[in-house]
This record gives sequence, structure tokens and C-alpha cells, in this order.
Amino acid sequence: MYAETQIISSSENNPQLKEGQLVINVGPQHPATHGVLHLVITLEGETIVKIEPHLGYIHRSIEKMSESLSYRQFIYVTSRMDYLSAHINNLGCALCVEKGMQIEVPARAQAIRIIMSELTRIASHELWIGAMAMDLGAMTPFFYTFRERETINDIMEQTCGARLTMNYMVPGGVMYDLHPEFVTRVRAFITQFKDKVTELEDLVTNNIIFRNRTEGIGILSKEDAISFGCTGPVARASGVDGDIRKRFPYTGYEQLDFEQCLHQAGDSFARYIVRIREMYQSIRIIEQLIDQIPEGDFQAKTKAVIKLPKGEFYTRVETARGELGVYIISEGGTTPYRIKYRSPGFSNLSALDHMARGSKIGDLMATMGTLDLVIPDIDR
Amino acid sequence: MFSFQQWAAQIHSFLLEKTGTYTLLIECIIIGILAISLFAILGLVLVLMERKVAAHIQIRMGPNRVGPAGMLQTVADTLKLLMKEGLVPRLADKFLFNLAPFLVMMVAMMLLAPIAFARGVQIWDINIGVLYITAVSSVSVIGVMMAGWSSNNKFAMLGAMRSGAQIVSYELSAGFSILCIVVLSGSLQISDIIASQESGWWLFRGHIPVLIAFVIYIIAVTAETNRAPFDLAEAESELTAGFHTEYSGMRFALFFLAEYINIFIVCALGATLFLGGWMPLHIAHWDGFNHLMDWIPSSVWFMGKTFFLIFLIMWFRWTFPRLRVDQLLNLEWKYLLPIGLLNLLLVTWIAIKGWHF
Amino acid sequence: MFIKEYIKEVYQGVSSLLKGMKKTGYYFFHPSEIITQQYPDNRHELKLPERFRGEVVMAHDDNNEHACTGCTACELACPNGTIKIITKMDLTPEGKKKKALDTFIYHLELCTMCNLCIEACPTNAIQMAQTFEHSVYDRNKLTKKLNQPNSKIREGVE
Amino acid sequence: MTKEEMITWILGIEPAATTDDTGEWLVVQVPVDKWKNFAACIHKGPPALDFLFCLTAVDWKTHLCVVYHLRSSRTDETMVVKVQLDRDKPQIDTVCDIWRTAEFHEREAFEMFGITFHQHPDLRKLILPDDFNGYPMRKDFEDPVNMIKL
Repeated sequence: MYAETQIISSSENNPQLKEGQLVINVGPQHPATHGVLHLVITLEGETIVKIEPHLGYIHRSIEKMSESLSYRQFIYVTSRMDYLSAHINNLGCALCVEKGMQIEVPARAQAIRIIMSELTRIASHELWIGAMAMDLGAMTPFFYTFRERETINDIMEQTCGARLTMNYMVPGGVMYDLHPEFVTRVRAFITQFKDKVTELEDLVTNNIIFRNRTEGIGILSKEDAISFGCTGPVARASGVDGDIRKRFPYTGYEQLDFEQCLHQAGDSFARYIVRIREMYQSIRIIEQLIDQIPEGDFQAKTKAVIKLPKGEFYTRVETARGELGVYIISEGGTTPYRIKYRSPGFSNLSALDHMARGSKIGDLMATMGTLDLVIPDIDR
Repeated sequence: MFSFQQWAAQIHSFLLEKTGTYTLLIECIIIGILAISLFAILGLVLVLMERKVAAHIQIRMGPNRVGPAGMLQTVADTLKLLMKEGLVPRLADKFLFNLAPFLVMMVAMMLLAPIAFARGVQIWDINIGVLYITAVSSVSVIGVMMAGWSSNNKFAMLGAMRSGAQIVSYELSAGFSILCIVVLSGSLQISDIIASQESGWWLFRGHIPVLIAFVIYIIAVTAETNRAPFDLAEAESELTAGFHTEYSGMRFALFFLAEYINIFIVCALGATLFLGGWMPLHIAHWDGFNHLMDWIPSSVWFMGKTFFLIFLIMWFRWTFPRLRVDQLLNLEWKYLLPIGLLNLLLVTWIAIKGWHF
Repeated sequence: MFIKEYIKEVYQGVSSLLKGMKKTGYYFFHPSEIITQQYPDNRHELKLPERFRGEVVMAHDDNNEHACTGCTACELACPNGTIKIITKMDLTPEGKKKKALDTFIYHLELCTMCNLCIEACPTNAIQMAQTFEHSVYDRNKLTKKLNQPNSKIREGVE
Repeated sequence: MTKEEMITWILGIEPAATTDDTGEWLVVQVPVDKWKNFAACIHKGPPALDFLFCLTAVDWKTHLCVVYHLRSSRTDETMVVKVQLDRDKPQIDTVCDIWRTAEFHEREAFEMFGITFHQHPDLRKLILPDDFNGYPMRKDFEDPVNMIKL
């Protein structure tokens, strides 16, 4: 039915290759792929002719696993998908279960959820900036961005009990109330962030080498972004207004004042700038909420055993990478009949071949870096 | 005043007395041993320095477990590399594969010959010293190409090809900057160049053109030694480790060591040409000040200047992103080379008119 | 003007690079900005937040009594099969038979610290401890028995 | 465009389609042989449903069902299209020439459910190893070695 995959080939043993072309394997063990992504790249000199992703090195079949877990249990597994926006993944699942149960989430829980989501988004973007600069050869910004990320991780650790895979969301609210020191620490973080993020301007944004490496590289037009199903900063850098928080607001985003960061250029630098601006917007959202977190319950009363009515439920949330869709088909039991996670990275990756064709290998790192691929998110 | 010159003279007369005609041979052996031990020590010190500089720039502490303040970390690393198995890929060209690290190392060693380490401490004061250095340093690209080709690895091959294009082009700029000083001092001999800076270093005496030449020299040698931001030959996020992808154990260590020795040599040359080598900071007609400066040993002056330049190059490495291949060549052929050529003309004009201080 | 633009371009490029070097140079000459934690050395002053989830433990009081009734709510709540509860039949002083905890087996190697068992526990018998140095040389050591030998259920816990 | 307007629009394109507007979004069932033509029409619009944000398959034990979640990138119209397939020989036309994101999603559905997408340019396994047998997301899939039953 399908041709056998040829992993390593050169023009001698592969008749499909033209004279002078060679195939290299970037990954599964490669410093630039941030995980176990495997790209089979056909090159002509240094120019990329074709990119073929080979996935599945960490495929755990979370969808199949979730079919045997109860509605309380399956939420924690999704932290392991896109581990950099674990909170938002959990939120998507919790929202889907709540939609099925038709329960109202208390205002306090909603505010906490938004603050946590935005902190997660900042942490994710911080990591991305560092990692991307490292892909382009600048090692140092990585440590500066990690310093800020560490502060967020500490805040998370104090309130949620874990640094990365928090599992703080439960159907009906959050697992426990905010830590008493949470508000002061977040305020301190906002000050620190605003102070330190300008460093990146000197080190990365205005650096002429960085500008030359990213401007005009890996261009994705608006039409292609829509056609490839790109979401998140990748699509917004191409001018697609697809921010779920803005267009299909959930858990109270509609009451907040923030901007959707759009850019028309669609190149690697636009994706970089969009993420930088998004961090500022996240800070803006947190600032609006942090001083007026409503009092009240942090969790709605739910039954110990959750049963969803028969039907299909789909929720989407905006993770740091784009649109995460959670599609639950329930047969009325305690476990879902089928769960589909529409992960943002999977669709974004499919545009890579189109974006990187004809550019140099060095450009591939800039293009792939700005796609912000998290491999467990792609493999699920 | 502390000086190596007296020691050398004493040892020489002692040997002449005891061994007679074999003096030259024995002295050669002593020099060889000294050169190799200098290599080893320099390698250890520079690697540690790089790690410490990187750590402090990156708000870390760097190695701090082995020995006092992590001083013995590189010794431990070297021991580890010595014990590691040196693998040779199955389809590699074994002869070239084994030869390449030694070639690179030998080139680095040969470059040591005309460097003046202190007043009167110089292995071979050849009268075309500067030319010798530029000529021999181009041989190292052959070692890199050899390593990349013989590894039978596509990453290594791409890295070697990049390195070839890079080193060959950047040698031009480095050459032009060196020529600026040669024009000013009127000699190719290292000792003459240093002597010509008796009344002040060329960097300060030669107006802006020499300053430009210095900047071009630093950029060009950074590229020649394959250092970031020009480390395309071993661009780790693109080509894993570039031309030495397949090397392990001591063979890898030789490449690693040669890289640092090369940095030392180009910085030493830069210090010699632009900053007066071992010559203390002299300002013409300020005799009291000059005399005071002479009290600091000449070897300290030389090492201080060289390590300052090494620090500068390390600072570059930990600040800048890497260039792309075509940008790298654009930088050379569109910016450095035209500027360098124009600059050489200016310097020649200054030298003819005698306008320098 | 071509030459003017050329010079401007060079100037802007060089000044952007120098700005970056200024920033990294600042950190190089300010060692007080170093954020490295000397981890194994600072163990005694290292304090983890009280909510940190390290491993599941069962609290015993001075009389070697715990609060676990053996209801298996945690076992059911666990997504990974980390907890296994073995119950036995005890005789109450009135002579009635009553289900009680025999062994609380906890597989640390399977645990993902998701906190669902703690949430499910009706008597707050198990808690999360703040320990995190779990590495051992033998995998069997990660399978733990949480209730202490000869411990029994606290009076009044139903 | 309201749901009622959408229903008339859809029935105008494809009279054989059945619609269900009880849920959050309009659900349309299309016969498998009409799907390709229908997809091209709804992509063209108006309202142009040009954003395929989720493509998946469901194993209903009696039959397989491919579910397409579509929305317009300009307006907020969202539509769910379901196509029922024969479980023993599931075959459907590809839509990756209409929505290019479908290419990867169809490859995933192909290896997980064994659905053949006709005229797909590169229908190979994407996630699973090449020598993998069986379709793991089907309900009757058993792997005695790697599957742990709790």
C-alpha cells in the first residue's frame, strides 16, 4: 500500500535523487530539533530541496490511553502533550468536561485559570526565545530568559505543587486555592519581567546578525497559513486573526482588555515579534486580574464520579503554540468513547516543508525554531 | 629586573661548556619539550578560561567542583578524553581520518616558532616572520577538509566545505590588516615590528586607519579560527559538530586543543602587531613613565595583551548569533575586503608622508 | 547616496553588536547577578513549598496510628495503578467484623504526582511529602509500603 | 449566517446530505461518494469554510466515521461534516488538495484507523513504525505486549 521509507539514501542508491543531491537526517538526535523530531532533508549543496518529517518517536497514544481513564483522570495526561503549556492543555480538557456536565465555574476559579494560563504562556515564550536564539548560535539569551521562566516556575510550584506538569485544573475549577503569597509574588514577577525583557532588545531583537538571519526567512503567506491549518503565533505572524481568546472567548477572556498581536510579514522575524508582543499582552491580562481576583469558591461542587451525557463535545483553547482542540465523544459512561486532541504543533509542522524549501540549512533552523515545535505535542 | 634573556644566556653557556658540539641538538630538544608543555598548559588554561567567561556572561558559576574553584576541571576532562575509545567509522578513509587531527595540531605547533613571548624569548626570529605565519596558518584548512572528507559523514563533509570557503576568504582580510602594520614598521620580522613600537604601540600611533585594521584583523581571525559567530564549520544546531562529528577520544581532543592554540597564536600575533608584543606601554618623550612601565616584566605585558584579545574573542562568541554561509561570505567580500583595501591605501599614504606619531 | 548608505549600514550594524556586548559585559563584570544554586551543598537551607508534590506518604501519629480506612478511593482515583490496597477483616471490641487496612502498597516508580489520590481520600490519611531525591540503585526499593508495621486505624475515623 | 440559512445552503449543494442542528455546531452527514464535490463547494463558499481545524476518525464498531471540523477564517461559521465509511474496506477521497493541512491529518487517520484516502500524494505511515501491523485506534485493537489493562 505504501512505499517503504528510505531513511538514508544518496544519489547512488536512490534513483529519485538527482545528480548532486544528498539526503541528510536531522534528528532524531540533533541539537536543533529540541526532542526527537526526525526530518529527512534532501539537499542540493546547502539548499533544501525537500523536507520529510518522520514522527512518532515519542508517540504514547494519549488518545487511546484517555479512552480508559475517567473524566477526572484523563486531564493530567494532557500535561504531557505540550509540556510547556501544560496548564492550558489541562484547561482545555477541563472546559470540555464542564461543557458536557453543564456546570458553572465560580468566578474566582475562572480568574485563577486565566492568570495561570497567561503565566504559562509567558513561561513558554520565554523558553522559546532562549531556545530559538540558541538554534541561531547565540547561547547567552537562553540563560537570561530561563531566569525569568524560573521565577514563574517557582510561583507555579508554590501554588500548584509542581513546576511543569501542574495538574492544577479539575472539572469545575482548580484543585486548591491560591497560595497566600501568590499575588505579591506575581506582582514582583511583573516588575522583574518588565525590567529584564528589554535586555532581549539589545541582545536579540536589534542584533544585526539576528535580523539578517530571520528577516525574509521562511515566509508563510496568509492563504497558506489558513490552508495549512496554522494557528497561534505562526498564523498571527502571517496576518490570520485566529486567536481563540479573542474570536471564541472562553472562561472569561471576553471581559478582558487585550490585543491580538498581528503581523503581516509572515517571516521568522514576524513570528519572533508576535511572540514578544504576546508576552506583553499576557502581562497586561495578568495586571488586570491580579488585583481583583473575585472572592468565593475556587471549585464548583461536582459529583465524585463524573458521567458525561451521550453526545459530542468540542472545546478549543489558545495554548502558547496555537489552537488546541479537545473533542470528546461520550457514550454516557464514566470514560470517554473517543478523544481527539487537535494539537497545534501537528498542523504547524506540516507547513515546514512549504516554508523551508529553497532556503539554506541555516535558514531551516530559523524557520523551524520560530514554528516553536514541541515534539510530544506533535506526537501525542 | 626579571628577564628570561639572562636565563637563556646562562643555560646556553652552561650547555656549551658541558656538551660542546651537541649544544644545538640539546637546545632543540629542550625547546621542543617546552613547546609541547606550553601547548598542554595553554590548552588547559584556555579551555578553563572559556568556560569561566561563558559561565559569568551567562550568570552561572562555571566549573567549581574539581580542585580549588574548579581549576582542575580541564585536567579531569583531558583524562576522560584520554581514556575514551577513539572510534573510527567503518567506511572512513582510515589513513586520512587519523592524519587530520595531527596535521591540524602540527600546523598550530609550527605557528609557535616566530612568536616573541618576552624580551629575547623567541624560538626562531625568521626575517619573514609575519609572512611565515600567514602562509602556515592556511595549511590548517587542509587538516579540516581532510577530517571532513575522510569521516564519510555528510555533516562533516558540509562542515569541511563551509570551513574551506570561510578560511580561504577571511585570510585575505587578515592579510591586508597585517600588511598595514608591515607597511608602517617596514619589516616582516617580528622582532623588528616590536622594536618599531618602542615609542608607542601602532594601535595608538597609526590614527583611525590602524584602528580599522585592528577591528578587521580581530573579525578575520575569529573567522579563521572557526569561532562563533563564524563557527559554521561546526555549527552545532545545523551540522551537529561539523567536521569533527565522527571524532572521539584523543583525536577529538587534538582538534579541540588545536582550536584553542590557534586562538592563542592569532591573538599573540594581533598583540604583537597592534599592541607591541612584549613591549611595555611607551609614550614618546615621557621617559619617566616609560621607565616605570619597563619595570613590569615583558612576559607579563605579552601575556596580558594576548589574554585580553582572547577574552575579546570569547566575549564575541558568547554574545552573538551565528551567521549564515552566504552572509558570512557577503561580510567578507562586500564589507571587510573593500574596507581593508581602502584602509591599506590610507595606511600606506600615512606611512609615506610620515604622519603617524 | 550609495556610499552614505553603505557607511550608515556599517555603523548601525556595528553599534547593534556593541550594544549586545555591553549587555553581556555587564553580566560578566557583575558576579552578584549569578543565579546558580549550589544544589547538594545548599541542601540544609533548601526549602520546598509546602504544596510541593514529592511522594505520597501516610501520616502516623505518636501511637503508631493512621487514618486510612482501606476504602480504596485513592486506588480508584489513581490513573496509573500506582496504589494497591490490601484489606483485612478486623474484629471490633464489640465483636463485629470490620474491614481494615492491611497493606498500603505504593509504587513510586509509576507515580506521576498528579495529586488525585490525595483529593479523593475522605479521611486525609495520605499526604504529599516534599522529598524529591528518589533515585535508588534498585528498582524494587521504589515499591513502598506506606503503613508502618503494627499500625492501626485511629479511633473515631470512619 | 444562521444555522437555518446554512442548512438551506448545504441542501442546495448536496440534497443527499442530512443535517442536525441540535448541538453547538451544525452537523452534516454526507455520503462518501459525494464528499469530494461537497468539500470543494463549501471551501469556495460563501461562507468560505477554508479552515479545517480538526480531522479525525471514529470507530463506531459497526462503521467508521470521518469527522471534519471546519470554520471560516473570516467569519465565525463552523460546521462539522461526518462521512460514514464501511468498516471492512474504508475508502474516501482525499481533501488535501483543498485544505493542505489534511495531508498530515489524513496520514494519521490512515495509520490509526486504516482508512484509505484516494489520490493522497503521500499516503505512508507518519507516526507508527513502517512494519507495524494493525490499526491501533480501532476499538478491537489488542496488543498483548504493550497495552496494560488497569
